[in-house]
Amino acid sequence: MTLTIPALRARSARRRRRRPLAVSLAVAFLILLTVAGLLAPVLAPHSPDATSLLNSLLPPGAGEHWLGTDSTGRDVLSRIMYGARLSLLAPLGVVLLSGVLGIAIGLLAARAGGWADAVISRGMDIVFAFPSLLLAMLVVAVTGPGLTAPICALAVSYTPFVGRVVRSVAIQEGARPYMESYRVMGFGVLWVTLRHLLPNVMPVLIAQSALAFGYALVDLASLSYLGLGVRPPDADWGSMISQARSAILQGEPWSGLLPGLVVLLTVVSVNVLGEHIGGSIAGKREGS
Amino acid sequence: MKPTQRRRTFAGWIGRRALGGVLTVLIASILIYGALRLVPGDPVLAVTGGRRLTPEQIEALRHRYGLDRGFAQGYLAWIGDALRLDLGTSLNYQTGVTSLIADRLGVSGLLILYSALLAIVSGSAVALVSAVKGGPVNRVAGIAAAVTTATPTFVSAIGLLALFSVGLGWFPATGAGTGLADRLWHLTLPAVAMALVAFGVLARVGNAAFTEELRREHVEVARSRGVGGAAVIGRHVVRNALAPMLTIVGLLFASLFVGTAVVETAFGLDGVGSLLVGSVSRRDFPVVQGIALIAVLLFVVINTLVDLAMPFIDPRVTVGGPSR
Amino acid sequence: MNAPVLSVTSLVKRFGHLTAVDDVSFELMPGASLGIVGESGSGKTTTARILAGLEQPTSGTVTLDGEIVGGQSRRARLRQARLLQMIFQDPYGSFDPRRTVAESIAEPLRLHAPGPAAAHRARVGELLDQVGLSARAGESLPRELSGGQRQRAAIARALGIAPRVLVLDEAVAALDVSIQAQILTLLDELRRDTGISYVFVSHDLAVVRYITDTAVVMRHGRIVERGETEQILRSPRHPYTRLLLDSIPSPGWDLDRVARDRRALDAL
Amino acid sequence: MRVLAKKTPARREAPDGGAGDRRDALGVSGLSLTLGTGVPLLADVTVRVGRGETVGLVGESGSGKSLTARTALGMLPRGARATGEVTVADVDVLAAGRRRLRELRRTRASMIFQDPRASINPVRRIGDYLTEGLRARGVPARAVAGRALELLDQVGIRDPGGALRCFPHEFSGGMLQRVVIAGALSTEPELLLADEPTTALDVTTQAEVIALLKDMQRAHGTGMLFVTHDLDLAAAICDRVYVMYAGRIVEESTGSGLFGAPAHPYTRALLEASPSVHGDRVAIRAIAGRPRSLADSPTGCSFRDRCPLAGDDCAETVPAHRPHGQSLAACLRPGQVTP
Repeated sequence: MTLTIPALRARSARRRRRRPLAVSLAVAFLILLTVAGLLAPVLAPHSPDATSLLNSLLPPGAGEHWLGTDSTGRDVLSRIMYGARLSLLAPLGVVLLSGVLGIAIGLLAARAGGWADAVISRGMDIVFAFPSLLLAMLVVAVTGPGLTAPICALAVSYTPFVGRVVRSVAIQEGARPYMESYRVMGFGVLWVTLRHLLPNVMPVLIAQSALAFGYALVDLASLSYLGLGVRPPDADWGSMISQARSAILQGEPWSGLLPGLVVLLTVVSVNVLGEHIGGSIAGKREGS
Repeated sequence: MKPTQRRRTFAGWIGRRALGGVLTVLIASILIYGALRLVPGDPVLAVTGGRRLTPEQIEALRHRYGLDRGFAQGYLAWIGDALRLDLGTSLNYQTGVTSLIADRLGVSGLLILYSALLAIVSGSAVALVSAVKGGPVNRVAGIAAAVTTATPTFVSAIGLLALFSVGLGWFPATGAGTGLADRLWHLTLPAVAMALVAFGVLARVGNAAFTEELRREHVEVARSRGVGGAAVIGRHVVRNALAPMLTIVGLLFASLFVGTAVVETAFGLDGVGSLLVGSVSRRDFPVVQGIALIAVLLFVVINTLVDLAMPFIDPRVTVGGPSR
Repeated sequence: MNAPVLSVTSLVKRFGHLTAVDDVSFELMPGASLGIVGESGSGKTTTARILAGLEQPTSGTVTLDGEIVGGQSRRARLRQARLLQMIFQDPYGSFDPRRTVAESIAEPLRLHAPGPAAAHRARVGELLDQVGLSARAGESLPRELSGGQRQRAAIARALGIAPRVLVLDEAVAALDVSIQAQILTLLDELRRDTGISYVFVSHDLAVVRYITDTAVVMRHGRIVERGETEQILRSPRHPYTRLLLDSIPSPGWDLDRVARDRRALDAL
Repeated sequence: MRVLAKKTPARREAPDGGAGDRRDALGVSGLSLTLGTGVPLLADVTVRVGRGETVGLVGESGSGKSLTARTALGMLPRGARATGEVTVADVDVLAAGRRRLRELRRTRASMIFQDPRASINPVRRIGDYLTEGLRARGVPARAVAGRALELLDQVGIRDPGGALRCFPHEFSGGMLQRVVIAGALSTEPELLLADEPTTALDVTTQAEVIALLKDMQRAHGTGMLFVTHDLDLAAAICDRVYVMYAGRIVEESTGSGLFGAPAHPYTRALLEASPSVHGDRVAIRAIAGRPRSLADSPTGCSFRDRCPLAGDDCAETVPAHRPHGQSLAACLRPGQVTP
């Protein structure tokens, strides 16, 4: 039983403007990770590659290794900090590439309509039919392990994810009377698209990109976990977990669970942030 | 519109949808085949993957992949064989790809169905209860869904492994077991690990769909007519949210397919997923192509079926309208 | 000043096999106000959209200030915009949600009358004043204003271009009675002060009577009756106009008479 | 507010349509509604609908007219508190539990909403809509289909058999509203709450639907509360009319009296603001400001900030309803209104 009561709506709008705690925490965590990754050489307590068989598989909190060590005695905290570099940079590349492609394709499809739209949409359907990780694996099968090829593959794979949303929002937004009112006022299509349509599509795009970032991070970490991603001596969180496999079966799961937890928290944070951006757009759209 | 006329357009619509699906698979297959040709340099080097082969063997490979012919002829030969269920020969195992996959389909298929069932039942139940109850229940469910959606399958796999197999010893850590009961017991942890993401997505999307339907005026109207609570939920809320839910379920199969690769590797299961991972790292290209083709085919078939079911679920879906 | 500012000749618009507008012709003199009356599906809104250049007619012509409208060139587009502007039913939707009302009003000024920013700012102030909006309302986003204020803002934006003709498509239909009256009196004043012409599209005969001199009644895409508004309302000739008129509730409303009108129309 | 509630006896002298001693279809007295957050929605609303009577509830957006109608079925906004008294055919609505309310909605009172397209579940058939209501009322399963056919026939739908199998999107708005009316009257209720039932329809369709509604109401002796923003419509079809502004009733009058001698400045202002097709063409006079909700209206008389007659005394208390001519008006200067 919902009734639209102006006073109520105004209240909830006010509440929405205050940033929820979860969003603040998510932002703080992401900033922390970025700083840790950027300043890893300065901040990391140990060298990420210093092995010590005497100190292997230490649990968290043991002496000078705050988060313990892995099966070759390398410091887990330092490795997580160094791992943040590739783990965060690679999905960022995916998001930027797919964002640019997605905007171009989505806007083109929405504004062109007709057969161009049909062809583009069908193309996006086809790419969509490849699960992103499968496409990445297909590419790795051809090029061998490494990150460049999967990044490109994932960028292509996420283009429909962005492009479809851009297209539908652009069509939806394009059907709103204000687009027509600009045409009546004598403005050209390109001008209206770039100056009014794109800024109104942007928030949705950012929200969607945040989600894509999380998915790409998981996909790339999965690749590394499967031994198909980064090659030693490079390391990301996925490869750390991969190397902890035997330790887990021995009942010493920490060196695998901790980087796993970091992946999890990163993705949750990015999703929370994306959702918040998406939600505040929905709030702005609401209105009478 | 007369009924006969409607029936005719409906048949035409089914035809167009099915044709769209076939077209998607066809173009996807060209991409799968063409991936080999996209490599800079001699594609046969990608196929051999650094193995030492005699020039005769290389020539034989070249011939098998149609690399000695033009792209179109090569593709047609490959897809022609594939249509006859011949997906070529594995470089690594030296046996037919089709039989390699078929041998492992049982484990992977069961795993996918098992986890799909888990995800659909638990996801929709949580979605419905949280949407109807609202308040703290909704918030807790929302957090649970957010966390499970964000948990990479390999993280939940090692987490479950560490806790329930190694730690508590309730479930086996490796192997697929023999006999149905034993197999289900072996597959429970892998299925749960795979189902978590799908559960989260369904719980979220379902919650949004149910909440939206609960707000509809016709739900309020039904209540204003004194229709009982359970009947309102069943006939109006669940019934109307079926369409978006089904669409999501169809799309989730993509994540379940690739989930097998991760989970089978983590739990040491000998299925199609681990075959794929092994073949990618050994650059056993025929196997990779075969599995990719089957995955895409299954995904498109499932989602085309979902599409075709839509007009029966939501009569407003315009049968004559253009495809999405 | 006895040449029509707008004339429409044999306008036809087909969507597939549906004819939305069927052989519609009318003229509008400078400073005059013409009503287009009809129910949903009558083709009145499609006609308005053709006038504004949002739809291309299947056949027939629209002549603005002696020159036939057409062509997609920038010059043609700007000329049409300078002569004719449109007000939509939903004033909220007709503004870019991210821009303040003042920014939205200034935008067409920059396109049609390039000049220094200060001059535009001053003109926006004048326009806001002209439609009875405060400067504070000008600094608000569309969603922060009430329906009536948004419609005033939409009128201000259209007036900025100083068009000869204003097409109003159900412009007061979504407003409360007391607000509707405010907008109607505003429109009345504006026409008196500026000599602008209106094409007022509406389903509401009472509003049309108030705001227009002449009117056409449309049904199924065709004009079934035309003349002076007052004349049409006093002695309707077409059975459909009679039905429309008798369908309007009033004290002593005779529902049987409505049914009789309906039968007379069906018998046609 | 409690003091004002005592004024109810005075209402008896008001232009009631000769109610006699039969129980009323709807009795609302001294109803106040407040959200859990403290936002007031309705204050001291008193409305009566006799059996077989048509009563109008007129107001602009935010006046609380729909809210009042919904309260009669116990449909309060989430977390809202209601005080006062609401009785529908002897059932104390505010005190009734879930089962009693469901019972009331199934048998004694029905409601029709503004948009028929939103009222009927779009993925189920017309037949399902009708049978759902009939089954809820307890009509046996085998009798349901026949009764549904009968109902569709009564509301003037050609080929009722075919209509039962149709989906809502295959029907026009007017036809759908007929189906909704058939559904509402299938329970032979004592009270029909019609919330802007014709606002979404074309003028000519409105006339047809109103004619049907009046016919059905006459045939069943149903009392109707007709909620609308259209003064002319209310005056044309209602025996009595209540005018609402900012969550309060400001005037109660007979349908014809409303036009001839509006007692409250707001009613008069509304009349002067609406153009008319009948009579001579007269200028309209706009009311300054915008309609308010109860939460953001001024102290004392809610209308005083838009009222040309307002004086300092209007700010002191909410004016009590006092008789003036054929009306009861909540105004300190009703005498100065009538020309």
